[in-house]
Amino acid sequence: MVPAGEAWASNGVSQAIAAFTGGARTLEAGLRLEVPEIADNGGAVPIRVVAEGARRIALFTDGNPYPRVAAFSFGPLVPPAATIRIRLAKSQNVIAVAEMADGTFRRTSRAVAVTVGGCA
Amino acid sequence: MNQGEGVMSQWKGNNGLSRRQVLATAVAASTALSAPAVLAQGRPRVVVVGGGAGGATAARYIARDSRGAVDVTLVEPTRAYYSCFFSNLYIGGFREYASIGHSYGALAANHGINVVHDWAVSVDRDKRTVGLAGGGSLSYDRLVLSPGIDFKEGSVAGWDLSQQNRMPHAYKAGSQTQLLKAQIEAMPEGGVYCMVAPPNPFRCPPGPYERISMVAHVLKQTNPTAKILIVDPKPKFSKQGLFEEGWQRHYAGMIERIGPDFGGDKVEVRPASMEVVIDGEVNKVDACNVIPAQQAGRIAALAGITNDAGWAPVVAHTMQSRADGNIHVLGDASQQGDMPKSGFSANSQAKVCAMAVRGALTDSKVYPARFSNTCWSLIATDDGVKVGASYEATDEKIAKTDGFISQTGESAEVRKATYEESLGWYSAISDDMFS
Amino acid sequence: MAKPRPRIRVPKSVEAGAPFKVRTRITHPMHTGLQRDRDGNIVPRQIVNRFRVRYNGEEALSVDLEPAVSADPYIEFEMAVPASGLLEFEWVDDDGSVYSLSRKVAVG
Amino acid sequence: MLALVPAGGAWSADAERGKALYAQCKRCHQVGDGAAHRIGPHLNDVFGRAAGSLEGFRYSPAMKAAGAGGLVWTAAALDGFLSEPRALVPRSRMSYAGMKEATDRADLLAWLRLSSGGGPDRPAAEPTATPEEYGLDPQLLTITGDPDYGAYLAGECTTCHRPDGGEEGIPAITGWPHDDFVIALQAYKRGKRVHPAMQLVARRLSDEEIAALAAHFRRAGDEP
Repeated sequence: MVPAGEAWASNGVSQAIAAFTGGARTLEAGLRLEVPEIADNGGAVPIRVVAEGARRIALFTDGNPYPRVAAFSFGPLVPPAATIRIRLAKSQNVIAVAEMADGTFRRTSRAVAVTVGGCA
Repeated sequence: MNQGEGVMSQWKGNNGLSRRQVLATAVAASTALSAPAVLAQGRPRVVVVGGGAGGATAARYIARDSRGAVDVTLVEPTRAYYSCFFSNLYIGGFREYASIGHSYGALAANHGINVVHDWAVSVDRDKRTVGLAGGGSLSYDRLVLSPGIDFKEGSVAGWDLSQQNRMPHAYKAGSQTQLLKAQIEAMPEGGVYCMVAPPNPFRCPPGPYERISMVAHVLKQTNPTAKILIVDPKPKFSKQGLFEEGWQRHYAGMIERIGPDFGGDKVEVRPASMEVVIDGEVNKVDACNVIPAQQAGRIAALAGITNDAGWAPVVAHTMQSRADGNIHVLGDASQQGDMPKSGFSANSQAKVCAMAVRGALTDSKVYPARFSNTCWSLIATDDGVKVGASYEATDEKIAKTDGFISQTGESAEVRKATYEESLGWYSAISDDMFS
Repeated sequence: MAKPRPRIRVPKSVEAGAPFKVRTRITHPMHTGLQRDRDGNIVPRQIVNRFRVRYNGEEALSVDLEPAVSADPYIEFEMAVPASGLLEFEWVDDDGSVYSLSRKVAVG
Repeated sequence: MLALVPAGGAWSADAERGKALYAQCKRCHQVGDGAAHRIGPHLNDVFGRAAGSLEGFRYSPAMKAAGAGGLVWTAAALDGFLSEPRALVPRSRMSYAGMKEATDRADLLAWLRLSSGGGPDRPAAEPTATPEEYGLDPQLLTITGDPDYGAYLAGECTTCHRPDGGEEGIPAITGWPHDDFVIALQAYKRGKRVHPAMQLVARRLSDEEIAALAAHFRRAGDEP
């Protein structure tokens, strides 16, 4: 559950998450988010999310102009995991929220430091 | 030295000098009065193979700083040197072809360097001689090899050197660069330019991507519906963030890069039908620039000083070959550690090598090795970026100690100043090699 | 804007029920609606807002994309199929355009 | 010559504005009572003087040749030189791209004429870069460098800095006075002057190495 009055959600990320969960409680478990600790290129940061048993997964960020990034909906042939490249305007947190098959929600977040670089 | 007399007779005058040495020394005596006229007899001899950023700089610094005490011969097949650095700017229309060409005349005239225009085709490490394609041989006390790169055969399926006129590499500057530029200009409206990029390690890490920028710059003006396809076996490349930002800003929608995630590492070219097959998918192209995998210039392998990867491992402190202390290897051909293969790096390594060679042969002072590199790349008109680093010698390798890189989102003024700075650098390094 | 070009990579043949990797990308600038052009004018938002995958007509994956997805959107996932079939991909642009590609997958 | 005077410039030139513009020149040139040669020659009594003719300053060969060829610093010549130094004297070591606006040049020259001439109106010369300007310890200027070591270290500099300063984009450093050289490099080393490549180079130079480079480049200015 998002603590009331939490200040870090300056771009409305808590409201955006609440819109995805319908305000339901989110557990910090059962969800894996793989991000680079330092991103060479903030224009294309690879993010991998894995949530066994999930029906839907949504990705958010707390430092971009808009909090929503992408929402995945998985059919039976596709295990609930995906990789996507996203934009990060600056160093910030990436947050993944999953809706499980039983209707509960899981959540995790990871910080990414954004620099520029990648040269010989 | 123990040369076969028959071999040497066509090269040596009666005092042990070759005819060309006699000529060069005569020129030197008339123009470079500051160089003391040390008798050639008994002077230690240095042979430098390869007249690029490594070899020309090393020859010049050894000859200049020893003030005639070391006999320096530079072996280079071409009479005019066209620099790989800035050859992309010629493709982009920012430089005249003639402006990247340099002659070796001043090295002979100003420093008494004996410039031999021939191919070095063998090295006898026991006798300490270098064989030349023209039939002669040169003896040395120290040999400096700076032969640049050669291509690994079979690294791109369907391509070998016999196809280089249909699908140029343009990765050794000269007529190949002119050919590629002509092919880009001859592309049909809306045609496809394809680059097959090389795997690591290779000469000039940002080079292929600066070239893409220059090709896009030309096509945007003359053929704006044309497309650029990069087939790349590498997941990442040098200055990637800066290039991709620049491509988005200047050439949006024109450039597509196919990395290994989409089969960029599984490529076959068909020069006859101008097709590029990417992971089984056939693409018709109109111009195709194949930059194959690379290794040290052949003479390094012929000298027997290269490793399984095809590069010549060196001792960082002196640039001496790990296989033979009488041989130094510079620039692209060397495997030294953290420095990128670049003209700037080769020039920097050449100065360390020159000092070490001079110290060994003339008992002059030797200071601790230090290296540096900066690579400028041009993305579009007045939009230059750069990356640079400092390095030191450790017992294992040349190790990076510090560095900087241009930032995305820099102002137009900063980018323009960076480009102008690169012009100043080109002028200075040209002088540092050839004046 | 240059016409977007979709690209996918899937194995030509797979084992029944064994997961295989699917990589997808479409060239597209993904204009966020927050960027300015050289003259200082806002570039209107235009993104690929939805990506869908079907296997033999059955919905396998659907993704809603926002402007925070990179230019040239790249999405990678795994799937496992019981029998040979047709894999269809569809990208929907803000301007209503739909770009599609398909691949046959052979099992066995 | 009249044609070179910008319209309205001769009478309305604003010497006060010119003084502000002179801030660009001040890093290299001194003018006024007590002015001395620094990176560039002092500018006292410059009007009417032959180019490259002052005792004790290490001019580039190009500037000496221009003077020998008859170049005299008239107002018109100075105006032309300031607009694009290397158009008038190619390979001058003066690393200044040029002052584009004719009115700027007229204002600058108006102030220079007041300050450069003799007599009671000549102001006291202001110093060029000082250690204090960058918060540097003045003791750094007292270190004696080994010019031979400097010659080796200079290999790193000459990849980018031409000995004769012939190109735009990267300034000439040959012949710089010891103190100016040390102050500039120490300021880069400590991040007080901003340029990523120069900061990178200077960061790894010890105080002794900076002094050695200063000694070398001072000496190099005397070589033909």
